[in-house]
Amino acid sequence: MQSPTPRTVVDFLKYGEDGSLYLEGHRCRDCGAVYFGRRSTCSKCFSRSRMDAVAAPPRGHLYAYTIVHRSFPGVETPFIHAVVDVEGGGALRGTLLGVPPDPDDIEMGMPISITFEDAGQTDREGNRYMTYFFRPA
Amino acid sequence: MQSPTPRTVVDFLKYGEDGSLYLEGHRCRDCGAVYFGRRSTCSKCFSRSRMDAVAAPPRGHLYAYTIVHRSFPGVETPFIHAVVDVEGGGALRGTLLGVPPDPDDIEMGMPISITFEDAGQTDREGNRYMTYFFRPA
Amino acid sequence: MTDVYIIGTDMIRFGRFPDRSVPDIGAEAALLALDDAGLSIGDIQALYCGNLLEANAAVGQRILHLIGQTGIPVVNCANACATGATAFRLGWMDIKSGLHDLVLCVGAEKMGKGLIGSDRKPDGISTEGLLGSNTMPTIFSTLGMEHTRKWGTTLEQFARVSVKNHHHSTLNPKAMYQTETPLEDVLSSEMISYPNTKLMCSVNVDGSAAAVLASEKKVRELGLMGRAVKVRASVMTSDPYTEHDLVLPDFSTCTRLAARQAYEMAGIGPDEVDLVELHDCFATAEILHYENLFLCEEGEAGELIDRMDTYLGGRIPVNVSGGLLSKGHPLGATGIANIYEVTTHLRGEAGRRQVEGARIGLTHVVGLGNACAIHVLEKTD
Amino acid sequence: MTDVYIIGTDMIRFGRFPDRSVPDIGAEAALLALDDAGLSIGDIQALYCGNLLEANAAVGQRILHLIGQTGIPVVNCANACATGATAFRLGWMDIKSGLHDLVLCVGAEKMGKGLIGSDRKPDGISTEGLLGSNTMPTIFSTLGMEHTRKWGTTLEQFARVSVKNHHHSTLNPKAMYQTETPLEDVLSSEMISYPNTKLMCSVNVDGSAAAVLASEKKVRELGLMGRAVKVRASVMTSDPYTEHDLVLPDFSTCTRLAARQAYEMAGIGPDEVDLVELHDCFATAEILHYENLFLCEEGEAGELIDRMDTYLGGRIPVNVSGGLLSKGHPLGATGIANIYEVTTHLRGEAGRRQVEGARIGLTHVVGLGNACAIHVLEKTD
Ligand SMILES: [Zn+2]
Ligand SMILES: [Zn+2]
Repeated sequence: MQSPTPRTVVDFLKYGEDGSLYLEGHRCRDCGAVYFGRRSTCSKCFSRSRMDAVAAPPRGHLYAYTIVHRSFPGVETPFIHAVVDVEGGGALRGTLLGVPPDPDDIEMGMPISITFEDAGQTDREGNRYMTYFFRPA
Repeated sequence: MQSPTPRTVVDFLKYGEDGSLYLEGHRCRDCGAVYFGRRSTCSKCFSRSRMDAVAAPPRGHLYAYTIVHRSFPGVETPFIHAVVDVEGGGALRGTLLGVPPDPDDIEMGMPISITFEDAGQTDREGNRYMTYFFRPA
Repeated sequence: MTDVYIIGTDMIRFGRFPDRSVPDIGAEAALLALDDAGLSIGDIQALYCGNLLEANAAVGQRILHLIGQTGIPVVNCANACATGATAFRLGWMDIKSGLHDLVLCVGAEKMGKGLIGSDRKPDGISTEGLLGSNTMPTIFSTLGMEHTRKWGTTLEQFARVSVKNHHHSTLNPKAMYQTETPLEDVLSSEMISYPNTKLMCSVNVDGSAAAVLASEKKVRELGLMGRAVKVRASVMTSDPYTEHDLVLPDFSTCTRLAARQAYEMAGIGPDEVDLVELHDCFATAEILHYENLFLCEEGEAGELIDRMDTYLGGRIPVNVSGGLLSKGHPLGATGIANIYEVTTHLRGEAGRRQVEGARIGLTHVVGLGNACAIHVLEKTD
Repeated sequence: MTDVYIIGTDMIRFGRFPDRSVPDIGAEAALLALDDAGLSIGDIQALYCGNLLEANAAVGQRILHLIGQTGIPVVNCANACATGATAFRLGWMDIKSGLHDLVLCVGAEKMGKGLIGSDRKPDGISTEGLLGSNTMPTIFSTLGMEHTRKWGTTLEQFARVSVKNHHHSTLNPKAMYQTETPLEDVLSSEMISYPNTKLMCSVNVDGSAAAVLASEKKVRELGLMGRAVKVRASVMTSDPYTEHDLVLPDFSTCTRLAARQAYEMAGIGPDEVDLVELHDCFATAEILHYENLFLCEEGEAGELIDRMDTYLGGRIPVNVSGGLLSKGHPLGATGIANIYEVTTHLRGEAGRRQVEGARIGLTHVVGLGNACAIHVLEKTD
């Protein structure tokens, strides 16, 4: 018996036809702005129903970050909260792995690879989830 | 070992010096309005710090009511929700007992006796509570 | 001060949208209202947003995140069942102040199912059933019985309000329910709180509505005066001190106060009003408000419904939209949805439920707290 | 349009009041502000109430239930950390519109302890730590690091903001904390989110503040012009589209937009401002807002604090009240409390922390969503 395909942690992390994961952006045909998440109207230029779904390349550059030492109860710290400019447009926030949680080891603008990994958690119904992480490229 | 004195369900239901319960009203020295519950300013005439605590007589007249058939889950219905004009001023809402929950049996303006009884519930810490009910006088 | 005009307004059909967010349905109504005015969000100078159940969650800004982030001032307001009307009035006040010429007002709400109200636990035990009841039907049923006490209003008279409003809703494609409910059906449905049966309680639904307001100068500049509707009066009140208000919320005194002020501000009498959308959160409430809005003499509300005077085609049609009882009552949207309804009639665009020759309409909402809002709207020529 | 004046204002000392309700502390501030103006609630024509965490619970009306039910219009508004300022601005707009001559604005909040933010669970699992963090410190710390990236701002520079504001608070009897915190203490306190340590995060407290606003005609009629403070500008903005705003809320662009509009409305330049109360929810935020409010050139905020220019006695004193970092940050009250602070200086009544000769002051708040509000106040003669 095969275990079912894991769900994804956000709706813009999707399975392609070949079963591999990708980040779905929406690019405005009029101004080029890229958004992650469902959307029909462009927040930048207000044009409507001119959004093209695009598969975003799983890479980018570190825009900014912080090292989180205090979080909600039960969450392991420290971890790196990062904002990444995705290649081709749009930005994501997420957790940066593979670097020590120390400002001396984190370089602004460093190339980032976006990886798709098991979230390591299940929901109440026992479903597994896939998520994305940032790692140094 | 004596069980502790039960708490009261609202702060204006108080124990007097002799240990018996009474309803504490606050009467405005300037306009005579009576309120149940702590208060330092008169909502009717705006005068401040001119509230005299008074023991309200435990009787009055039925001002209006409804028969509640649908309540929150777990609450026994039907019961009579009543608004009573307290003798000497002020009004209270509460549950009317001792009358069938039928409009034909409930007379607007009927004399009401306000009784102090065990609420029949305990809180999480096991404390008992005293409450007031309305009954036909 | 400039006059203020409605130049665009619309609402979504009320219903249940478990998969959509509040900003999402708010954004839909906003775009519909902008389309109705022929404008873009880029033209709008301020946003007033009404939502109750997510009142602390920046619903107005989240709507702009979906339809266009222009940096305009956003105010989120909440005022119980008068939430949407409060947003509308703030937009009106903004234009009156001369601050802006074009503002957008949006009301949106997603309701849970079931009874509204809370089971507060002072000092640790539940008081529901012990100190009377904390549900909303309880309040409005008790107020109905107060009316019965004073004027002998009957169960059947209260119930006829529901028959009428459900009948009206069959003519309104945007109503949640569109089904006739004869008197026997209303009376035989589950008793919730005497005298209100289930069919005499408003419907918890999700919904949104929006309106674009403009200064007179801007309306002329845009060439929209023909279809524009003038706001003749905007009035809000809270509950003045009355003897029972703190234990039995008094929606009548604040409504009467608001109505008097509204008629005065509009410079009209109640007899000049051609249609009314009033706050029929429960059938008993509509009866009270006939008198509170001076649509009839005190104590005559029962006869008014008996004579069918408040039906479409009657002397003073009330809630031809189907009202909260049948169109539905998404708290934050309701106040703007009833402005949409009256505007649609004043424009002569209400289709099968059109009040013929309507020139002046009145909207009324009142919420627990209390907050009452009345608007008088007038057709332009 | 009439000019608008503050004729009464006060706040309670911020602290923790577990046994008091939000309306209770709001009522206290309201009465204090009325006393300051020498007026009664019976004189007030409208109430604008700001509260975030009970935004759907009719806080404004519940305040009137405690101090006087006059039937006046009440608006409850919520706008994240700009909630109190939004209530104040609505009062200002009301008087500008000519609707009323005397209105009351109240902000009140009871905060929980601990981190503000939520652990949303899209699709059923917790994303905290998985998709970065959802806490408030995270946002403002990341924005601090963005500043570091652009301008090389150091941990010590951010920390010096806290040293200054805690120092100022020792002069303010209404501040929650009134304790000096030397740089070593700030740096060695628990790291919350780099570079913000615990002493660089604002204090969650309960609090309330209120202001009475009047039209020019009414101020003269009451003979209160001497101590009255004029509102020279009231501006609000939301977050315009910027590249990172939807993943890293951008409080700078909306603040700059509001600041430009406020200076223009007031007809002054930043160099004419004598004191500023700005939104130091975190130490990093104050650094950003020095530049956003044009108190210094872009990139020079670090030097500004190094030079102690924003200390009491410096070139442009900022947060002499102690700021959110030390006075405390009860969300709905904050925006009116900083108006109280500036008003007190313009009246020359600020005691030991008085900014000598202050004629013009600026208040700024900005909340997640986003909502930014700036007011420019001026001494009258
Ligand atoms: Zn675009
Ligand atoms: Zn009195």
